[in-house]
Amino acid sequence: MNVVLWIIFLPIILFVIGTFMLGYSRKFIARIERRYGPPIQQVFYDIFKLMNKKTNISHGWMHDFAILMLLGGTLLTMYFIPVPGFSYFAQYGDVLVIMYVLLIPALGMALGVGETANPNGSIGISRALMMLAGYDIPFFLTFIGMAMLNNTTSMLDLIHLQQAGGIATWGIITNPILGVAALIALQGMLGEKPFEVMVAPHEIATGPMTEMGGKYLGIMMIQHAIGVVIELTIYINLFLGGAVNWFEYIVKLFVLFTLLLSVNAVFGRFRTDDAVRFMWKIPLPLAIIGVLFIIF
Amino acid sequence: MDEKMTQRSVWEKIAAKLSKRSLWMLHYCTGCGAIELPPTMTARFDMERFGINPMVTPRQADILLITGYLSVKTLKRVVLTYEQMQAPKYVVGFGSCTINGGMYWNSYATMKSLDRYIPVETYIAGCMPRPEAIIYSFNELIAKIDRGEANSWKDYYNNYDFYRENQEHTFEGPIETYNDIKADAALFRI
Amino acid sequence: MSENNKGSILKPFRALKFIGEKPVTIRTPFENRPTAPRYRGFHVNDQEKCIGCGTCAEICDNDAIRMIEIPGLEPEVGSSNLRPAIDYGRCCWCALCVDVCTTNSLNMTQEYTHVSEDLNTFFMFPDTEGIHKTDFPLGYQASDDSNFLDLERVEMEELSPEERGDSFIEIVKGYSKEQAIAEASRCVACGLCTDTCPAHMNIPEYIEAIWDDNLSEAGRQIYKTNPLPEVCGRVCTHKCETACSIGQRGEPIAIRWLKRYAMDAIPAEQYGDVNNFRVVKPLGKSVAIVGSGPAGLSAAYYLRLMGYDITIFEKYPEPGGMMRYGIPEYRLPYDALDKDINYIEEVGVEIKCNTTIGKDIPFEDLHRNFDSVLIATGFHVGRSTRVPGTDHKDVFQSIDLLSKITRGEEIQVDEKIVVIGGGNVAMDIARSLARKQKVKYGKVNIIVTSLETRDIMPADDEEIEEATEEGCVFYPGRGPVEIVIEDGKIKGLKTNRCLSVFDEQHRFSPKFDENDIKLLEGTMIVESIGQGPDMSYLDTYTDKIEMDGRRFKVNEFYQTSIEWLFAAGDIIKGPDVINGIAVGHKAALGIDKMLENKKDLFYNTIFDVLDKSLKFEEGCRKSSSKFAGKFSPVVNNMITDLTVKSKDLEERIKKLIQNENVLIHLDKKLKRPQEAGYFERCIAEEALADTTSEKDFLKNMERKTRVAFGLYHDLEKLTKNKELEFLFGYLKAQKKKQLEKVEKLLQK
Amino acid sequence: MEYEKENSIVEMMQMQFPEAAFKVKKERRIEVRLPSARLYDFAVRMQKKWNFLHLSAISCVDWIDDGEFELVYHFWNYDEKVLVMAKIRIPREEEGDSHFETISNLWQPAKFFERDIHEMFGVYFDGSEDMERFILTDWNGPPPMRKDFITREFALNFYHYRDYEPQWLKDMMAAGEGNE
Amino acid sequence: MSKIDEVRDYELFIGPNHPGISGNFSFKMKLQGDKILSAKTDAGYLHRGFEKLMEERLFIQNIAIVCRICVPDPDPNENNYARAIEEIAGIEVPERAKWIRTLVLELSRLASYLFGIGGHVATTGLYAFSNWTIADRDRIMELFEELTGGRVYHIYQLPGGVRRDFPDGFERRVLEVMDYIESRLGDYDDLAINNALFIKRATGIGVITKEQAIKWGVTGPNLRACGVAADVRKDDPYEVYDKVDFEIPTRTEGDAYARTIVRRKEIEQSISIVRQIIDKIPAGPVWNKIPNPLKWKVPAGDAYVRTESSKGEYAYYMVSDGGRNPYRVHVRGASTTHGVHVLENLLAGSRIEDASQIMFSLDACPPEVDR
Repeated sequence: MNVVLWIIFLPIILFVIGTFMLGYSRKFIARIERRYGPPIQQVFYDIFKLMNKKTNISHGWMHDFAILMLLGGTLLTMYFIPVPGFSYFAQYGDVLVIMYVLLIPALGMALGVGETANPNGSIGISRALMMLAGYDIPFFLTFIGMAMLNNTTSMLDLIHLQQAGGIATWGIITNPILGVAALIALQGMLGEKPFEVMVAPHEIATGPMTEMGGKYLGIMMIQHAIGVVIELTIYINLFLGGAVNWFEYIVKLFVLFTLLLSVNAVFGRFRTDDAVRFMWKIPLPLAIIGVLFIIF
Repeated sequence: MDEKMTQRSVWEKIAAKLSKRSLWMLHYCTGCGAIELPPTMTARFDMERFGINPMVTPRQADILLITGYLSVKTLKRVVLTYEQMQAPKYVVGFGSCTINGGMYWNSYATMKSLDRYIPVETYIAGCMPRPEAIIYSFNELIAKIDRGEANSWKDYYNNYDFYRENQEHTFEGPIETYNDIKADAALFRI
Repeated sequence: MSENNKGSILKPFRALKFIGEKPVTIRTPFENRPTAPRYRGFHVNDQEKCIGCGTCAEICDNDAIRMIEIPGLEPEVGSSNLRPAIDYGRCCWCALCVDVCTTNSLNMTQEYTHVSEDLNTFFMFPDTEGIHKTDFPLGYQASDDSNFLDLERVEMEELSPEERGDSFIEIVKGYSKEQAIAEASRCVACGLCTDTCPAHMNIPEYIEAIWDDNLSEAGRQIYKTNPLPEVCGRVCTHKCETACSIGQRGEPIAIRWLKRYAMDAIPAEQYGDVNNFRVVKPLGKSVAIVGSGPAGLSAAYYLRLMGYDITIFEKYPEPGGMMRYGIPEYRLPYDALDKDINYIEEVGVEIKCNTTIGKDIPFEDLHRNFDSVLIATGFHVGRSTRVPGTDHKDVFQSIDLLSKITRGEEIQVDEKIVVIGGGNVAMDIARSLARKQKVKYGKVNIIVTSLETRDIMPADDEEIEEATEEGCVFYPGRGPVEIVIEDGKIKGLKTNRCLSVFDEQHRFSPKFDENDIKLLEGTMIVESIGQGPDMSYLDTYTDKIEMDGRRFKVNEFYQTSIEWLFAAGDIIKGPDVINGIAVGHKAALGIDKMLENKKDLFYNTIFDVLDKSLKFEEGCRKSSSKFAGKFSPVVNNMITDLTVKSKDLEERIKKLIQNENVLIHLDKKLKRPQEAGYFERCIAEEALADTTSEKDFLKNMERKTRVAFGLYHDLEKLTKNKELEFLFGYLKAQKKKQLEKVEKLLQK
Repeated sequence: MEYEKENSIVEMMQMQFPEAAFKVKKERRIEVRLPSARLYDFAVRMQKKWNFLHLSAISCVDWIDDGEFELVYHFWNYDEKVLVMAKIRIPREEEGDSHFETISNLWQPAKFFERDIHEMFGVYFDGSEDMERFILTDWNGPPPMRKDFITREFALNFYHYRDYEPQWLKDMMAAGEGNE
Repeated sequence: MSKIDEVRDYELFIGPNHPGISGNFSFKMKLQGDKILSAKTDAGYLHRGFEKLMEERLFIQNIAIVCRICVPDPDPNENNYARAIEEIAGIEVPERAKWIRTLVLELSRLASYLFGIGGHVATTGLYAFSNWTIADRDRIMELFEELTGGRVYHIYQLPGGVRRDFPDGFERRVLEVMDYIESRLGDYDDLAINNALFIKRATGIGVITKEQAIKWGVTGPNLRACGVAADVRKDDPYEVYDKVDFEIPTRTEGDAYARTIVRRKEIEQSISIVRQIIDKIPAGPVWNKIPNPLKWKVPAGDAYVRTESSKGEYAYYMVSDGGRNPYRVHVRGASTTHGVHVLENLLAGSRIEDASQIMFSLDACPPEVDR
């Protein structure tokens, strides 16, 4: 019964946290830009408005299906990630499963955008896939590294191990090299600057989102809100000792997010090839070194 | 108008209350009035405070700002852009040029009254309007949405023939559009 | 920043310090944030100060200012019933209108926010309160440093008092070409002068022509309403200059001198070419005019223009009436007068001098020999103060002396002279006598006394000043009591102080202070307190003509109760040349109407055009045509008033005449860019009805316009209008469509 | 002497182009009127020999009363700091384009100016690689900068203008009627 | 082109509503992957027919419309227009008015540069910087508002001088604003100009060599970024530029970064010029009255006047036939070269992510092209 309630409410809870985090990010950046910025619940308004649009232009069934695939993939990932109080599915799936399902939204997006036949969207998708190639390998390596270090592929076990040993056993302490590599990869994964090549309004007019409006964009934003939380949670679970309760969880989320946002706020974006090159030049070697450390 | 207001369901009222807080404007500098948009968007006047954000594609935008005069060439793009926007959508006319031709009243290249081509929600006086006036107009627009009166966009679906006729007169021929407005109107029951 | 700067990755993080700092954002944008004191916001207009000159509308880039007629506001001298309304669908807030405002009434506030879905709110009538009737401090204001208007008159060179004191040479030297162009360029063409001028001369038009150095155009414009320009250019009372909008803050345009310049610069033999005079159609009817003063000559000229045969009867040896015999030569040289009169004779007006009606020819004969008679005999009998002693032989009437001077007869000039009167005639005689004294005695001793104090003296200021310069001594505000005679010789004039000239009802009823008595010494007294008519020649008709008080009862065209008898000039409406000309002109129209019975044609055409314009406007509105809405609603209402509300022609005419200036207003509309071409279009449509070629069309159009707006409208400009050509094309297309429709119907 | 530099340049140019009429307008401004056939030679010499490297603009003036177009080439010399305005006149065709030779192979900016003049005045520059419509792609009328095209007339005829009926005006009219 | 290439080539139409375009402008690009094979600009979206409108308006009326030709930097237009009339009609300008005009031009230049570099940096995604510069630019707008009565359109320079003298205490406030902007320059450098990522993105983009620059008719800061120290203010001095002391910053790289650096350095120069003006400005009248503008004929003649706008060489060719309206005014906008074929040349061969950077670093202003 408990599980069913969690299944129903977890997406909602994560969505709420996600919208507030995105709202927080806008506020944070606004302050650096020397302005006040929108209210923190702004993202919720935006999503509501988008979902409430009267007309929604569809580009065919593939377009509709892909958007659902996008959201579905994200929700699927969400259930495999342990959060405080709920790890029912997490015990069945391990990091490798998470790695796998994480790719589904990206594919969904590629399918949907391909259908819109907007060149900006296509460029955006090709960039997204390139970035995927950039950050996924280092991130995957850190997964492997952490799994090897702790001798388990279960995320649940990883969390338990870290929590048992206190701060000293947190992944970031036991293997800082991997921690840094994963952090950089995480920045790319979130699509924050300097790795914001997929959206890049000045270059390709928000790329994949170009042809998305109304409910489509609304769903993408919901997916983004949940996705941000999921991706940060993965990092917290791997390197920051997970969280025992929701308070700790949210604090860790915000601290980690603030760290990433600070970088986002003061840098522009890389060129796509530079971004990938950067990923392969710094996080990838770091990840390899980290893994090598663990092996030897 | 009063009749319509009473007809609004509770849900519509709540929806208006929430969606008025988020208005995305299309980042399209159609004319010189756009020079006051960057100050409005950025730190000095910070319109994001009111939930108004620049958006780069018409699909995502709710507000189309016609920042001043429109040359016929631009007008064509504006019509296409407007049709691509998802309803409800609001058009704000900036300054004299959108009302009665403004400075360019005798120019061969610019249109003179915007509401002949697309329905306009509100106008701002000025040449060009100051950022304060722009924000004030957004505020008015927000209030209008809240009251459920910002329905000019429906006019485009209902009186499409009128607009199309004027457009074709000005473009001196039919234009190719990507949307079938009448079919859309039937599909979305507007 | 060295040349090979790799940059820093850490320094950008310094920007994070702004998280803690207060943002630069302005927190309260919804309120009207105060602007700089000089801000160019919405307009305000001080309606009290505004004179409706329309200069703002004239300078506006964008046609954003529309002068609308304010119902209930009466046009006055120097102010019209128009006021600016501003179209914020056009305005660009450049504030040129503020900098050009003649009265400084138009300013801008610091208010800048107006947001509305109702487009009608963007058409604003600025008063002192601004667009939202809220109080905002003034922003951009008119400033004298950067005013566009040229407020200073080009100085007219005059003879110095020493040079002119002993001769009758003309005092004013006249403008040179450069001076005239500079002076003409000051004009803003508001047309207030036209409204004020009794003859409604096309003043802005001829000033513009002078500025353009197009003298023949100037001449043509002047001759439209004034056949005695050389005279008017010198001695006109120039009411127009009092009305001049530039005079609100500076010196008015020297309209009179400009007219004089234009006419002086055209040689007499070119008058005909300039004016392009052609008798419209010889009619074979004749008109007798009694008196060759301004009214008579003016009527003669215009009647001749219409095709009548004119004979003028003049009592004196030379024509000109009061202009010759009442105005001294130093003000109006006989050459100038002759130039005008010669031209009128040239066009075929016959002037019989030395012919006194009633003596040489009986009045009855005139009626028998001519189709119509116009009497314009003027005031040639001086009025007396009737104080004791006026029957003395050394007491003279100024009017007699002046005419004697003109005729070259010897007159009595004493060493000490007292002139009674404060009008221009008094100045004329005083100054003429001063010259005579100077020649005879080498010095001037003339006392001028009048009931009126200096500030309300009816004479022109410059006249008084010049008289003072020439040595006349003024004792204003004194009433004559008696002429003191000792030993059969006049010792002087006893006067007392005049407390007030008019009573509360503005009737002439002087009150005197009996205790303040002063003797003005002089051995010769000249009375110059006014003149009256001599109507003895009318004979038996005197009883037949209905009177209205002391004057003849006349209708709007100066027709007396006897159908064939018209009256003009001082005997109807005085007291100056320009009024005479105006009355003469109008009487000519009246005579024409009487003789040719064109009355209905004239008015019918006007109303036809008005009706048509109304229908046209309506049609345009209905079909959302591009022509719609170029016509201000006020004018529209005016026309509706004239055309729809009353179907009866007589009633309509009455209404048209009630508002005497309606035609002038309509004519002005034609000149305003917003409404220009509007009537033209309507007229054109009418004209098109029976035309086949473009030439025909233009001719037809000219004819129609001449009939509709015969007096005032600028035909030449109209026919040159480029708009006409394209209009013609448009109308032709319309006609073609109509024809096609008819054909289709026929085929069916 | 006044305008020493300018006069010496004029002297030098006059030797090569005796048929041209030179005039020093003011400091750093030289005006030259050329027969249109000599313009290209002049331009080549300007660029290659006399070092006028910068083509500031090409202006076109429609002298409709003379039936001619005036083309004014503004050349700037970065070293001497002098501007030469070369003026030529070409016949004005009532219908269709007038023709003249291009200098866009010498100066790239000429491409834009020539294209612009073609659109606005209807002067075709033979030999230019790109004479396509550019600014006025959506314009069907005559070249608008020609003097016989009157924009006010066109606009009034073609576009729709607004007709205001504001409340204050109605009130005013109502008040006016009441007074009568 | 092989078959595969044909498939890989595609056309992308950028603009007119695209944030990567400065203003209402567009270009068609032929792409292969994200490499631009060729680009073709398409202007005219902002065409109002200024030159035609001017021919049908009085001389005085045109001062209200000329400033609309380039919105971010309107004052060179007014200055050119006024000077062209002055040159033809031989109107003298009072000394103080000349200084005030120079001040206005420099303030306008400053505002435009702040806008320009903010825009360029924003194309790389660093929005904080443009937020700062545009907010700081607003201070200059406020100065303009105080002096001229308008924020953006000043309509201030009349033939014969300027419309109004300084308001009370204006000099002090100008200096305050100058101090403020100068104090901000350090922050600018830290955040963007010396930002390693920005430098990485902007160097080597849209390189123009010195020879190309001269051949292509590049002017202004863009030319100075290629190593040519040419500036109309020095070469063809107008107003009082020969009486103030300033340098012409140059760079030799000719790339996008060099162009922005030149602008950044010119901000310092402009601040110094403004200070000198406030220091040296003489007293006196500010306007030599012209005749009644409603009846004003400018004698026949022609004049070619140039100013250095923030975008480059800005010139007016005015012809008067002795009438009330100008017979012809040709506006040579600075961006007529930059915005069209220089841009086309630079885009060909570059990458799509750099397209907007190239456009913004050239600071091309479409309304100057369209007029």
